[in-house]
Amino acid sequence: MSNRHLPKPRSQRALATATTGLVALSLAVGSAAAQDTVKIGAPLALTGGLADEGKKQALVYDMWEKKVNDAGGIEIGGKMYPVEIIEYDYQTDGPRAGQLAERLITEDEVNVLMAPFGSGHTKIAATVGQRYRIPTLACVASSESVYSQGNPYLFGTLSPNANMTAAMVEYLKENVDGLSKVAVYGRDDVFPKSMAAATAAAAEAGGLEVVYNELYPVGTMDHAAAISSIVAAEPDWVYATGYTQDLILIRRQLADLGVKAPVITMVTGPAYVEFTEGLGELANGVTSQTWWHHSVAYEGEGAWKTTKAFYDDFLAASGGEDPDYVHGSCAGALVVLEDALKRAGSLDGEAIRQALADTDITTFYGPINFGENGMNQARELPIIQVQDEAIEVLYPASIATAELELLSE
Amino acid sequence: MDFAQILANGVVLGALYACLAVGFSLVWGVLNVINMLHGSFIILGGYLTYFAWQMFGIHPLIMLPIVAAFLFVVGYALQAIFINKVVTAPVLVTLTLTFGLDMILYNLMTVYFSATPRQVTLGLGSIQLFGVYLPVVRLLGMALALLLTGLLYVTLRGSRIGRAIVAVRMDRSAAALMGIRVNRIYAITFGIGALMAGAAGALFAMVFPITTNLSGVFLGKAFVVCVIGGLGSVPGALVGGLALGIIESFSGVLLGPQHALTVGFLVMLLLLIVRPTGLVGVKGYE
Amino acid sequence: MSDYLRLENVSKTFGGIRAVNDVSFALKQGEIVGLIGPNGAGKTTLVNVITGVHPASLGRVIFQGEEVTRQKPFQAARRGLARTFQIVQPFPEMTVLDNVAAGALFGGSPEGLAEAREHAHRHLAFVGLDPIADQPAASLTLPNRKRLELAKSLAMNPKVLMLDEVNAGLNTGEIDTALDLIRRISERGITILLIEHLMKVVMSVSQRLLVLHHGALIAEGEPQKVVNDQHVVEAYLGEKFAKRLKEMGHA
Amino acid sequence: MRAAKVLLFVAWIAVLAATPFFADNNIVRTAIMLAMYSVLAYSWNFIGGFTGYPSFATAAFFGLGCYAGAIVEHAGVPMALAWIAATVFVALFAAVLGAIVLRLRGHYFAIGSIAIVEVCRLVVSSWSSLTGGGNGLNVPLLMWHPNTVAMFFLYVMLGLLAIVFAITVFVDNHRLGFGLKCIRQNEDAADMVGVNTTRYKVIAFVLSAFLCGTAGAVYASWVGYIDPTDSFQILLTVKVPVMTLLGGAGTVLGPAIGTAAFVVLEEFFWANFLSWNRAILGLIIVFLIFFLPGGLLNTSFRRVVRRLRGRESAGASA
Repeated sequence: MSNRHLPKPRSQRALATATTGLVALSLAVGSAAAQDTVKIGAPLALTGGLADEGKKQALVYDMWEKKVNDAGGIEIGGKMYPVEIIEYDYQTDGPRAGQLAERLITEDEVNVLMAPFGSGHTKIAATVGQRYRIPTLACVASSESVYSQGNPYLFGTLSPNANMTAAMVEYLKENVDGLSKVAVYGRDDVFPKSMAAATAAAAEAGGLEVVYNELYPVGTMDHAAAISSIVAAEPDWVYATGYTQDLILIRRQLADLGVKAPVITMVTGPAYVEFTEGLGELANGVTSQTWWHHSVAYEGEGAWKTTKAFYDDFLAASGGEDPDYVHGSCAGALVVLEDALKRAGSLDGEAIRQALADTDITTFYGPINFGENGMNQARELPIIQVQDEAIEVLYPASIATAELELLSE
Repeated sequence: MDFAQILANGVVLGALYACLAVGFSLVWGVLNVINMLHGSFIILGGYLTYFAWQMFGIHPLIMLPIVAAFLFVVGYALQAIFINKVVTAPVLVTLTLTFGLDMILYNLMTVYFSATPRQVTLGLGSIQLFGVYLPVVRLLGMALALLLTGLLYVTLRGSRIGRAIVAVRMDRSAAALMGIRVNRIYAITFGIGALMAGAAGALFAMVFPITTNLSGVFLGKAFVVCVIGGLGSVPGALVGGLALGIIESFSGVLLGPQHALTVGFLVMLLLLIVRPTGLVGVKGYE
Repeated sequence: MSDYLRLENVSKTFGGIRAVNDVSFALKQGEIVGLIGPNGAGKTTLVNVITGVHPASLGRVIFQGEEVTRQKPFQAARRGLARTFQIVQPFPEMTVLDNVAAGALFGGSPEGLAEAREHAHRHLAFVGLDPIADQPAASLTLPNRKRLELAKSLAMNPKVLMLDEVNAGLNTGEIDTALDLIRRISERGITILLIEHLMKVVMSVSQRLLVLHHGALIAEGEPQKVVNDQHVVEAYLGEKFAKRLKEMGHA
Repeated sequence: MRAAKVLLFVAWIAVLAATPFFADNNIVRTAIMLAMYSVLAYSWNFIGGFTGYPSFATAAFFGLGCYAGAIVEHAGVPMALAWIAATVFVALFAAVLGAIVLRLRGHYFAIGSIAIVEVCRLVVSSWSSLTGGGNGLNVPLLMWHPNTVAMFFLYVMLGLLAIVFAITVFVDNHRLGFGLKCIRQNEDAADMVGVNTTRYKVIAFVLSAFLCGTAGAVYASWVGYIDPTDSFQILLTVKVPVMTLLGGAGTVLGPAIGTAAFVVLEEFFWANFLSWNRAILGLIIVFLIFFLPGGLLNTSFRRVVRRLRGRESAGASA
């Protein structure tokens, strides 16, 4: 059952008492009842720029909630607790995300927050959580700058970008003869920017020459100038990061302006089905990295014991669409929470935080072990490629479904 | 870096900018209204073109006149019903009103079309001329943009309605005395502005991924193009569009893409202060 | 008596058009001088040059021995160079009283708002508008707007008052009232430059006339002399008609 | 009349200030946002209301305040000093900029002021070494008890609101306000009666800016994280004038009433019409322009206020 709460009574009263301000508003705040459910707060971008991503989160949240409650709930300190995920739409608006985090904690009295989609919005929500000593689980923030603020209440299931990029550089060096020059081009926004920086650093560390390394600001409509510069630099590998709409355009303009690089990597591009749909044949050959792919096979704790179990459930819930890493990571985060609650044995924020910090388990999503800064330390993240308009896994070898195909004339 | 390639990039992009801005410029020049809806009109045109292509396989070039006609009706109606009531009010009022209307249109589009980027993929590739790459879709877009802009110019110059629009633009009260029904001309002008936006949207669906999030970007470009080129005149939009395309192209290569947008806006601010009539503008609007 | 306000070889060009061409003249303290000329002769432009709205392209404007060619309009106002507009320029949403108070507060000697309103009442009484002091300015009839404009200028404690077509659009009775007001203002020692295109109106009050045609000063002197000047007649009636008139006069 | 307005305003501040004692922190947060928006609306009122210049630069001042405060605080300067530094910086910025852009009028000024927001956003986001660029910037967090933090920031914002209100009352009854009203109604005529229009406009522009800067810096300290997109929002820059217009531009109580009405409406629609809230805000704007062109203060609300006041103090005269 979906549980998208609409705080009607409070707000209607607010309207009725516009002139006397907030007096009556406060009367609506009920006193805390003795708690017999685990409450999880989730500000989601259900409208606005990140709506598509927000809806993905909502989908797996609902799946998990149903799955756990059908099994009778979670056993905490010898008692079975049903779970309730309380979701609000923050409209892809930073200040709203903060406001909602505060409302979830103070009015809905949630025990844990699930961070919203964007890295920036994750920071805002986690900051509120930290004030109230409520743990925040982030399933779609991978930039280390989000975790570098010494917030002991923030945990993330994605592993640091650097883990990804170093593996990518190694893989390409092994599989592409004569790889020497790389061009890096990224959107000036938290996640793409840190991926671009990490890739440039990893490439240099790996002995590659970075021949182009630039960012484009939010609001860029066209990439011809940058791509002409990239063409002139004659790279063997073009690495671009940004939102799907940017990457579709960049891929197209790379082709239009005659880029000859044998490898084009786009992050997160191919990890989303919209990318391949938007580009058609042009998507073929584009490589990417992702934190999770449904062809991995892990066994572990929680609502879904195996990747297969999650995948099957997901297909049923989504009407046949494949899950991407957002789905995997967010479901994985809830599975970790499930485990941590059992170990914490209480609903106290501090106890849950400690249990999360001590986590060292394997889930359907993969191994999870939060490091010093709260980020998952997993390695061996999948490298994928679009072949024949479908996603193939190239790495790690244990789950590879295809060999790297080079883009060449 | 190849100078010819940078220039070609700028000119092709500039023609698209001109097409994007010309309707906005016309409305501003004739009605003295800053139409905040313009960006969303373009997006609407783009979406309609995309869905016609995706669902019924209708070619964007066939959709273009249909979308343009549809948006003319939308624009005409919005002007006749809403904007006309405050058309003589200060800019704060008209701007805020069109912003409010834009919020409604934007919301409708996000609900019915979602924020997923959509693009018509024709896969035409590019041609190479003296070592300069020219994407065919963009060349087509540029040709159409110039054609549309030219058509508008000819219409304004040659037709009865066009002459009436120009008369209203020059002197509203004199035009009224001459028996021109000013309100009708306003609605037609606003309709033509929307029509040009719709046509630009149909073009853009072939060139750019269309998403509602881009409406603000398109609107911003229209501002800059109008101020650089000069208001209310078709040649102004053309010059402004080409100038912006070339400025962005060169600054993107020389200063890096991070600063290309900033340079465009700075040129605009500078021109606002030094020469508010724009590069080819005429005096007369405040 | 020395020159109070003096223009030396003043020219003003807009684009390629010379609206005022090499004009020199002087006003003495307390006199009433008429500035006449056909429509488009450059009369209003000249006032704009003096008050700093469109500073002179060439030449100098000297007021009380100080060069003020480049002054801003508000500085002109504070120096005592006040003007009324051909097309009246009230603050439409303010009351009649506050319109005049604005003149007193900013153009006159610095004082508080309350004091400015007191002064305003005095000036309104002088022009006969005090009974409607609390009405919004937008609601006034044309003659009353002209009077308001006058009261506003007076509130600025002007030394030189430039009245740009204060009589335009008024009927004969209203013109007489206006001319009476102008004489009374002059009696306070305020220099008045009366801009008109109807010669008849200025003849009765002006001590001297200046005639502007196509931006140039074509005649200056006693009213009676000036109106019989060949150039002036030509300027007003056109060369042919003037010639015929002259022949008729000789006949 | 004036005393009654001040009394009403003081009562409103008192209601907001009392929220921590009877409401939870979510309500207090709304009260903080309300106070903050009121500061922005009162600030805008100087240039947009009194002077009649259609400024859409509020988001630039707010965003620069956010960044100036955050950068200075980041450098180890105590919070309160960082706020003052941000205020001074934004005031100077507005003074320099005002001298240039206030030469424009009408549509050109409107477009110019929007461009300022966009240029600020782009410069801040590309100057990564100083601002963190798209990564945003973290501000040292006050780790007091959440209730204390909420109360603290509420009182700071209310303090700013009291300051901006005091300036508004002063300006309204002073030659400055009188001159600004003259400029709004007829700038050429104002010039002719001796108003130094350039200076007055720049003063109004600075007044419309500097407390936005302070509010931005306080906001940054409060939320602990800022980024270019949220700090320089075009939506914010339009919302603030709409709030003021809703209450009544150029009036002393208008901004407070408009902001309160807007925030309550926004919260209500946002909570009840999940995916349609933007359209509904659009409808509010359309409604406002057609049915309340003078704002709440100049329509039925005036009667309500008069009635309320009559009951409270029978002696007060209108």
